[in-house]
This record gives sequence, C-alpha cells and structure tokens, in this order.
Amino acid sequence: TLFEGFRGELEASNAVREEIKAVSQSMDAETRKMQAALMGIHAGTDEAVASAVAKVREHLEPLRTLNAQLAAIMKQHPGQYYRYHDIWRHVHTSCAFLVAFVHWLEHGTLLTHAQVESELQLRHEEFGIDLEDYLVGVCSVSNEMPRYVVNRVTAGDYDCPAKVASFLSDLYAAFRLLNLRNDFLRKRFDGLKYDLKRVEEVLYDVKI
Amino acid sequence: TLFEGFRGELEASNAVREEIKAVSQSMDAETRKMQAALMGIHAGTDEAVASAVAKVREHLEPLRTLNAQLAAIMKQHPGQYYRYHDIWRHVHTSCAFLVAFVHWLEHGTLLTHAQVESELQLRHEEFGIDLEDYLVGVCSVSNEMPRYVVNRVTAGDYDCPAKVASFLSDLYAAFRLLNLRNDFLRKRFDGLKYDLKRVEEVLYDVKI
Amino acid sequence: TLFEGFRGELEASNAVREEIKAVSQSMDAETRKMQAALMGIHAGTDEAVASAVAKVREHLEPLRTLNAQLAAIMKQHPGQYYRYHDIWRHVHTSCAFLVAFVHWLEHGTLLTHAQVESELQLRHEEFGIDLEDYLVGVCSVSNEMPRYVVNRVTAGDYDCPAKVASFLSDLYAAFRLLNLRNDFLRKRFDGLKYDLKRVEEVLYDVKI
Amino acid sequence: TLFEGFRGELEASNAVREEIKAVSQSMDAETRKMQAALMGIHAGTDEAVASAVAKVREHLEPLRTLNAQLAAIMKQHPGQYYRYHDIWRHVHTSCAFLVAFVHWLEHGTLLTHAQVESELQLRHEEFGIDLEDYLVGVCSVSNEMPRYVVNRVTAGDYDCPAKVASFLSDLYAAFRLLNLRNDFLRKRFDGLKYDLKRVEEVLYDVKI
Amino acid sequence: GDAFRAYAKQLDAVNERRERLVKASRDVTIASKKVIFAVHRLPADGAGGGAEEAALGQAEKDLQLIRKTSIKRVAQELQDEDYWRFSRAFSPGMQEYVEATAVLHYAKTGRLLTYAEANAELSEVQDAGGQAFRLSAADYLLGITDLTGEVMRLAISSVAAGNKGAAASMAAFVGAVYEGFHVVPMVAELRRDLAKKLEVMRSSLVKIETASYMVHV
Amino acid sequence: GDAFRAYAKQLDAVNERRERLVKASRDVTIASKKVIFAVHRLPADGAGGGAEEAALGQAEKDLQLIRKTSIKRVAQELQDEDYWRFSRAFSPGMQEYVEATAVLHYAKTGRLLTYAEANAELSEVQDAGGQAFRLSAADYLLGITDLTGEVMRLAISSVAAGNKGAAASMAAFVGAVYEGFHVVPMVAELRRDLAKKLEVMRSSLVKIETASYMVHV
Repeated sequence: TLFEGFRGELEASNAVREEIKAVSQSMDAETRKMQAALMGIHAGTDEAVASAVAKVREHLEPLRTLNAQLAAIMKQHPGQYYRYHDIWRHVHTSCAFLVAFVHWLEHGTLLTHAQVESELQLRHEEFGIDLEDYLVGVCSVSNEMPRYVVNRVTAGDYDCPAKVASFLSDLYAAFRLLNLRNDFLRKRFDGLKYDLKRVEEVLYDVKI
Repeated sequence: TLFEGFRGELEASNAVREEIKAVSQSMDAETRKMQAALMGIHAGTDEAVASAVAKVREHLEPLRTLNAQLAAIMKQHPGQYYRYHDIWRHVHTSCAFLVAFVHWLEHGTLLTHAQVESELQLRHEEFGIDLEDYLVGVCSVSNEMPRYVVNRVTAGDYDCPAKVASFLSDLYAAFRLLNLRNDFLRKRFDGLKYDLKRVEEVLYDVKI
Repeated sequence: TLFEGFRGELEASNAVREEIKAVSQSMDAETRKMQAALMGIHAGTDEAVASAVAKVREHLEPLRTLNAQLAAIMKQHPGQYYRYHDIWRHVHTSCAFLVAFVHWLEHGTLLTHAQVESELQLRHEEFGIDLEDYLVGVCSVSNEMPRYVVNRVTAGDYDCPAKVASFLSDLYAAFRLLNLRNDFLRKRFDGLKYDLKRVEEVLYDVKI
Repeated sequence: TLFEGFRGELEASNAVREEIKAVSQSMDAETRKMQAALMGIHAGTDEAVASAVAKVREHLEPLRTLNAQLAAIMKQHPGQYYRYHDIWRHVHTSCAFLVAFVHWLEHGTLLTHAQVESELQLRHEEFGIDLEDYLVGVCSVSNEMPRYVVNRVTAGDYDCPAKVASFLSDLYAAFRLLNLRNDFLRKRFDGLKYDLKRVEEVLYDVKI
Repeated sequence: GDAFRAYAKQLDAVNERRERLVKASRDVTIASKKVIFAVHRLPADGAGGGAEEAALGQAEKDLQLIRKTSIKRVAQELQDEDYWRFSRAFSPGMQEYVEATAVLHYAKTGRLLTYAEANAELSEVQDAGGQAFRLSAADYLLGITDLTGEVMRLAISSVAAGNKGAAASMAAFVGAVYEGFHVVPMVAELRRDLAKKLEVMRSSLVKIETASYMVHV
Repeated sequence: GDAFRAYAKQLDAVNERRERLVKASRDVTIASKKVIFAVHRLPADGAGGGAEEAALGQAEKDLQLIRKTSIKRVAQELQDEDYWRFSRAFSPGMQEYVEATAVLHYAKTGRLLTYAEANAELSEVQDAGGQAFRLSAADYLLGITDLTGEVMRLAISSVAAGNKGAAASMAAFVGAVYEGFHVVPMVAELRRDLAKKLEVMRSSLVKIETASYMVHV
C-alpha cells in the first residue's frame, strides 16, 4: 500500500525520541538530586555552603556519563541535534545552572559557555549545550541570588550583598547588550532585573 | 565585559535566520503564484485543467532555483537544518502540495516523498523535505479534492468522483497506519476523512 | 533526606506504568492496522465488505494475546485497574469498536458489553473493559455508518439504508436510557444523533 | 490576472518598510549599548554616575546620524510617518528615555518633548518623535529611579531621595493633567505611581 | 507643568479628532450597507427591465450622497500625515463603501470594480489640504474580499429563482478574484486580516460551486 | 434495550457512589480546616503552658473524630479496585486531612509526620472489604506541600510575637521539606499539581527566610 516505505522511517524517529527521553529522564533525576543538595547553601553558614558544593560535585561524574550517552546517541543521527533539542533542553539548562552556580560559589566568577561545556566534558562540535540554554541557566543562577543573600546576611555575612550586587550588575549590563530573539529568554532576563533590585535593597538595608 | 564572546555568535545566528527568511519569502511569493495558477483547474474542463497544470509547471524552475539557494545556505551551516526548519516549513509543505497535486492531475497517482524531492531536484542527504512536511502537503492535496470533484461533475465529467474516491480511500487507509506524533499533522489527517466523505457523497449523488 | 522511604514505592509504580505502556503501544499498532483494513468496507460491494471483515478477523488473535498480557500484568497489581486505566483506555475503545463493528457487519446486531469482552477472551472479574469505554466504542460504530450507507448505495445495495436506520434508531433509543454524566460520552452520543439523521436522509433519497 | 496593477505599489511599500527596518535595527543596537552603559550609574558613586553619563553621550552622535537617515527616508515619502511608525516606535521611546535620563542626571530637570527632539537634532515638522513615545520614555526614566535611589543611599548620598521624590512628585502631578486614553501609556503611568511610593519609602528610611 | 498642559491639549485634540472620524466612518458603513441590501432586493431572474433600471439608478445616487456627505466629513478631518495616523479609525467605513460600490458595479456590469475606478469616483472629495481623497490599497482589497460574500448570496438567490446560468458565471467571477488575491504581495496593512478573509472567500466560492453543481446533477 | 437498562443501572450506581464520596470528602476537608485554625490560635511565643497543652489535646481528639466519622464514610464506600477508580473524588479531603495531622504533629514535635506514621493513625479505619484504609503516596505528598504554607504562617506570627528563634528553625524545617521534594520520583498522580505546589512552597520558604532576616538586620 501507499506509505509502506516510510512507516519505518516515522517509527524509527519515534524510537530515537524514546531513547533520548529515557536518558533525559535519568539526567532529570540526577539534576533534581543536585538541586536538592544545592539547597543546603541557604542555611547560610560557610560550612553549609562548602558542604552543599561538595555534595553537588559528587553527582557531577554521573551527569557527565549521561551527557556522554546522549552524545553517543546523537552521533548516530548526525545533523539532528535541533530536531530533538526540545527533549533535553530543560536538563541542559539545569546542567548549566548547576555547574555555573557551583563555580560562582567557589570562585565568584561566571563560567563562560565554553567552560560549562568543558566542565561537563562535552565537545561542542560533537554534542554541546545550546547557547540559549546556557543563558537560561545563567538566569537561574541570578534567580537564586536574592534568597542566598538574605540567608547569608542572616547567618552574619554582611559582605555578601555587595559582592553579589556587583556580580549581578555586571551580568545585567552584559545581558542588555544581547539582541534576544527568544521570547522565553527575554522573559527570564526580566527576572534578572528584579533579582538585582532585590539584592541591592538588601545591600541598602545592611548599610542603613 | 561578560558575554563579549558570544554577542557575535548570537548575532550571526540572527543573520542566518534573516538570510533564510529572505529566500523563504521569495519562495512563498512563487508558491502563491503557482497556487493561483492551479486554481484554474476548478473551471472543470479538460482544457482548463491542462492549461493550469502547464502554468504551474512554468514556475517549477524558479522554485528549484530558490530551493537550491536554501540548500546552499544550509550547506554552510551543517547540522542546523532543524534549528531553522520552522522558517521554511510552510513553503516546503506548499512545494510538496503543488508538485504532488500536479503529478496526480497528470497521472492519477501519488508522488512518494523521494519523488517529490527529486522533482524539486533536492538531494535528501544535503537538504531535503522533512517527512512530516511532505505528509502535510499530501493532506492539502486531499483538501482540494471535494471542490475539484464538484466542479468536474458540473463540467460533465461523471467518472471523476469514482476515481478520486478510490484515490482518497487508499490515502486514508495509508494514513491510518501511521503513528502520528505531530498534533498538527493529526489534525490535518482528520480533515482528510471529511474530504473522503464529501467526495463519496458526490459519487453517490451522481449514481442516484 | 526526607521522603527517602518513598522512592522505592514510587519508582515501582513508574516501572509498572512503563510496562503497561509498552503493551498498549503494541495494541495501538495492531488496532490501527485493523482499522485500516476495515476501511475496505467503504468500497461498498459485498466482496469488499467480506474481505475487509476477514482481514480484521486475522488480527483478532494477536489482539487477544496482547490483552492477555495486559491482564497478566494487572493480575500482579490487584485493585489497581483504575490507577493505570488512562493508559489503555484509548485502545480499549478501539477494541470495542472493531469487535462490535465486525459483528454488526456479519450479523446486523449489537454486541453487548459482556459479549465484547468474551470475544476478546477477557474475564471481566480479572481484567475487563470499562463500561464507558465500551459505550464510546459503540458510538464509533455509529459514526462510521453514514459513510458506509452512502457507499453501499453507490455500489447498488438499496436495502442497506433501511437496515442501518433501524439499527441506529434502536441504538439511539437505548442510549437515551442512560443518564450520561460523563461529558466525553455525552458529546459522542450527540454525534450519534447526527449519524442517524444523515442515514435517514439517504434512506429518503433512495425511497424517492 | 486581476490586481496586477497593484503589485508595484504594494511591493514599493514593502521595500520602504525593509529600508526603515534596517536603520531601526542599527538604532536598536545603539540604544542597547547606551542602556548597558547607563546601568553603570547604579554603582552609586558620583564618579560612576559621571562616567556612565559620559559613555552614553559618546553614542549620541551615531544615534543622531541614524535618526537623520530615518528622516531622509521619510522625506521621500511625505505624509507616511504614521504608516511606518510602528517600526521605529520602540527605538524612539528608548531615545527619549536615554536623552531625558542623562539630562536629568546632569541637571535634575525634565527635558520637554521639543528639547528631546532638538537634543537628537530632529526637526519636528520634518521627522519628529511622537508625543506618546516621548511620554513613554519619560515613564521609563521614572521606573529607573527607585533602584537609583537605593544605590545612591548605599553609596552614601543621603540627599538623593529627597531630590528624586520631589522630581517624581512633580512628574506625577504633571501626568495627572493628561487625559490618558492610550491604554499602554496609562499602564506605564500606573508604574510611575509605584516608583514614587518606593522612593518615598527610602526617603522615610533615611530621615529616621 | 506648562509643557504638560500643552501636551494635554495635543492629546485631547488627537482623541477628539479620532472620535469624530469613528463616527463619520460609522455613518459611511450604515449608508453603504443600505446600498448592498438594495442590490440584493433586485429581481434575481436576471431579466432586467424598468424596475431594475430604476433601482440601480437609485443605488448610484445613494452612493453619490455618501461621498458628498459622510466620506467628505472623513476627508475634511485629514491633512498630510493625518491619513495614516487615523487610518484605523475610518478604515472600516471605507471598506464597507468599497464593498457597496463594487457590488453595485458587479450587478450592473458583471465586472470587478478596479482600484483606479474606485478612486476616480472619489476624485471630487477633497481633504483638509485640498488634495483628492484616495482609498488605501488595503481598504480597497479588504472591501473586495467582502464583495465575494455578497456575490455568493446573489448566486444562491439566482439558483433559487431558477436562473441556472448565473451561478456558473458568478463562480467564475469569484474564482478569478480568489485567484487574483493569491498574487497580491503581502503588505503590513493586510497581514492581520487577509488570511481569515481568504478562508471566508474560499468557502463562499465552494458554496457557489456547490449551488451550480446542484443545478446540474 | 435490556442490556442498556443494565448499563444505566451500573452508570447510575457509579455516579451515586462518586457523589457520596465527594460529600464525605468535603466533610473531611471542613473538619480538617478547623483543626488547622486551632493550631494557628495557639500562643505564638513558644512558651508552652497548660492552655497550649489543652488545645493540642483537643485538636488530637478532633482528628480522631474525623477518622471515626467522615474518613470512615469514605472507606466504607470502597472495596478492591474502587480505591483508584474513585480516588479523584476523595483525594481533596485526604490531602487536607494530611495537612491537618502534619501541622499538629509539627506543632507538638517540630518534626515531619512520616507517611508510615500517617498510615498508622488510620490503621483502625477499614474499607468495605475489611482492609485497612491507606493514604496514597500522592495524597500524602500533596498534603505535605500545603503544610509548608501553614508553617510559613506560624513563622510570621512567631516573629510578630517577638519569638526570634522560631523563624530560623521553621526555615530549616521547610527548607528540608523543599529539598526532600526534589528527590521524590515523579509519578503520574503528582505530575499535574506538583510543579505549581513546589513554586508555592519556595515562596513560603523565601517568606520565612525574609522574616528571619528582618529580625536580624
């Protein structure tokens, strides 16, 4: 009959989708565990932060393995990264968030897009993180800051607000230069503005 | 400042998008002319059909040239077909519709996915038509049938309804076998059922 | 962390769900093949109808096997039929539709709920078909009738409309006995009304 | 075919639109750079403010040049300002915001509509800024004030809140003179009310 | 304060002008609809005759009156850049006027009123700057899309009145208009409405063709 | 005809049972809300004392009564596969009951009521088949998400009453619950509501932390 030829093709595409979904779900479980561990920073003390960061780092290796599995699947379907991108987009933004946040907690600087990929041991030319996913992950880092600053001050670190305000201020200026076509990203960027304002108000409270 | 590195990357992606859009708009203008010419078949006579088909065929060469331009752009951005697919998706379904419909008018058979691509001189491994876009184009062929059958009967061709009913009936059975994940395509397929019913009613009117 | 005790229970439930989904997808593929085969009846001749029915019957055994597999899975999870019902609901209505329609084509009578189950070799007390799913399947039989009648008349069977009109009329009266609170079912029942009307119009055309 | 006569006229309009869009996009890039530079004021110190203002002023000349290009295009299409206004509306409100804010930072007073135009070297009778666009730009100035005041106080300028509160209070009274039928503008004006309230809260904190 | 008092005056003036234009546009719409109804009341047998002549003449006069009164009121509010500034306020009326003129033109001649003809009829109407008032291409085109719905109604009446040939010729006419719209370049002013109007036009066309088919089968 | 008469009876029976369950569930909800209000009326200074003891005891008795009356009415309607068939009808009540039990448990012990503890309290309630009536994991979890909103309200009252330490310990408690929810595997019954409830939980948490911060700055 008609169409006999590509029933196979459609079903193969469905099968690839299922295969990717299975790995993505494992990644989702992993990143959720890491996010739970990261919550520990909001206890606010230096020890709590150090311990949370250490716990997140423990999960990094499994996350790399799963990313490598995704990369291996996509290697068999060259040129189809963006065909299936919607499936792993969410976990990739979580990856970027986690890696960038932990790095900021340790060094106070922002990981670049390339650094996030190399931290996850991904080779961009084979299977990387989409630039917009990285930027969304960075916005998530910003979204966590007001809460972090409030809890640090409560725990007695009165220098934290100035440090974070300066970081977010640079980040905000950097984002403003981008011509954001993606509506979702633009919305997240609006949130960044609010985060900055909130952190500046904590800074103001501390000074007064 | 932060992000200096990939402002260029984002802007390059925006530029590619604009470049593709420009070609797509030309393709859109071309396919709209072809669709206008194709409307001539609804005058219903053999001469009208032959003349409309001839006019559509005249535009085929420019359409091939534009498709080749798109292919040339995408060749410079390997692996990004599905990143920009949404831009030309609509014109590609129009292409599939036009080529498949004209072929049906000439030979009474359905062009396969591969035949549509070769009619447009596209090499699938370089720059092809997405399978779902082809299927949507085929649904558009079906959507035109009730009107065509009515006008053919008005012009005196009483054999047309049986021929079309048999064609659509095969098409409908073929579609039912597909596991359609794409919601849009599934909706279009529902329309096909209605087209078939309508053509069968014309057949019934003619017989009674 | 908190809730650690749950993980096992919830993950087990997810595993059951995946297991059921796998069987349901096979059933879905099977019923789609059967529906495609069934469409052959619309060629309208006695031979076409007989041949389509025979083809559908060929797939009945695999469908029974798959239903038995579902039943076996659910036997291990007593009392949880309705926890997972949403997964196989759609295929069960297709099963009811197919079995009931084929029976009608052969004998001109409506299979009861219990007969549908026994045709599928399901024991209701172990793993049956939900009553509402059966009723939705019956509505699907009705929806196919207007097209069937039109095509039978086109093929020369002028007795068909009266037979179908009487069947649908009885069915309509029977449905009116039900207090339909389920919105989906009520909507499908509204369609039945329309089917009956259309068949009566054909009957009227034929009488004239 | 019909409407052939039109093609030229409509295609010419599309060409004008594309020409304007190209200049507008350059203006957009320019104003985004200026806004990023302007964010420097939130570091709060006098030097930071002076340096940010200086940086914004550097971009003023290119902005004037681009505005002159727009004016030149529109001179060739007399009477069609509002036909294409939607394209540059957004950048014109950004222009008004930037010029008015920088002026306020330097002199503490509000630039009038006419002054904004002359600062941009636009002749209103040839190609000006729409009054509503100017007013929206003024609202954006107001929206920036709460953050500015918080950061100035943090940096030790305790006179700033009183100055800004008085300015916003006058602005609020002035806006109340307008019968705002334009919904978008009215919404922005509602924001102004909130800005004033927030600045007065800071003023209250400082007084205590 | 003073500056804002001046702004208030400007905003009020613009809003009041817009209100007057909306009102004048509504008057154009109402009067145009009456002309369209009059065309539908013409005998559907296509036999012509004195009564039909008289009715067509009256409709022509009614259109002339619309131009001299309501459309003139629209034009007199406008000068230079005002046309595009306020076009959304008066477009609905102008589209209805195009529909009325075009349906009458079709009833009389069986042909499509062209953009040039439509503007020629308006040549005596001047705007506040003494310039001839013109239809925008978009208003003309959107008015014509609505014309096809009226022709569909004429076709159904003709078939009902036993005029077998009419439906076929009307199908050809609407088919040509529909085909023509496919090659009109997309401009910003059309983008919002055109796709939906073309859908409606296609369904009118299918209705005429079906009516024509019913007569044949 | 006869078959459909039998179907009608079956459908009616199912619908009537569902109605009864909805009603019993509503009664559970109303009574549970009363217990929650009672916990909020406890003195917020954390000083304990006889009045508080008495109020806690009364709340405990009220919960016992809910189990013996409304929840028993729910259970008595159910047997075998009925639990999942009708779970949507009685879930809202069970979630509110979990919330009430857990908030009381928190007020008394400062700890989270576990799933095992919650089910143990229900062990005397039997369904129509004589089996112990259990909470579904989803109802327990969704009830706990709402608990965090109540703890937030307790925290605000404590701060307002000058109890500086309370907010910090409540922030730690809600933080642990929030963290715990991140590692709960997603199941179908949770999918619909959980994301939204977690958003609400996070905002409760931020409110408690902010209250705690206000006391410190």
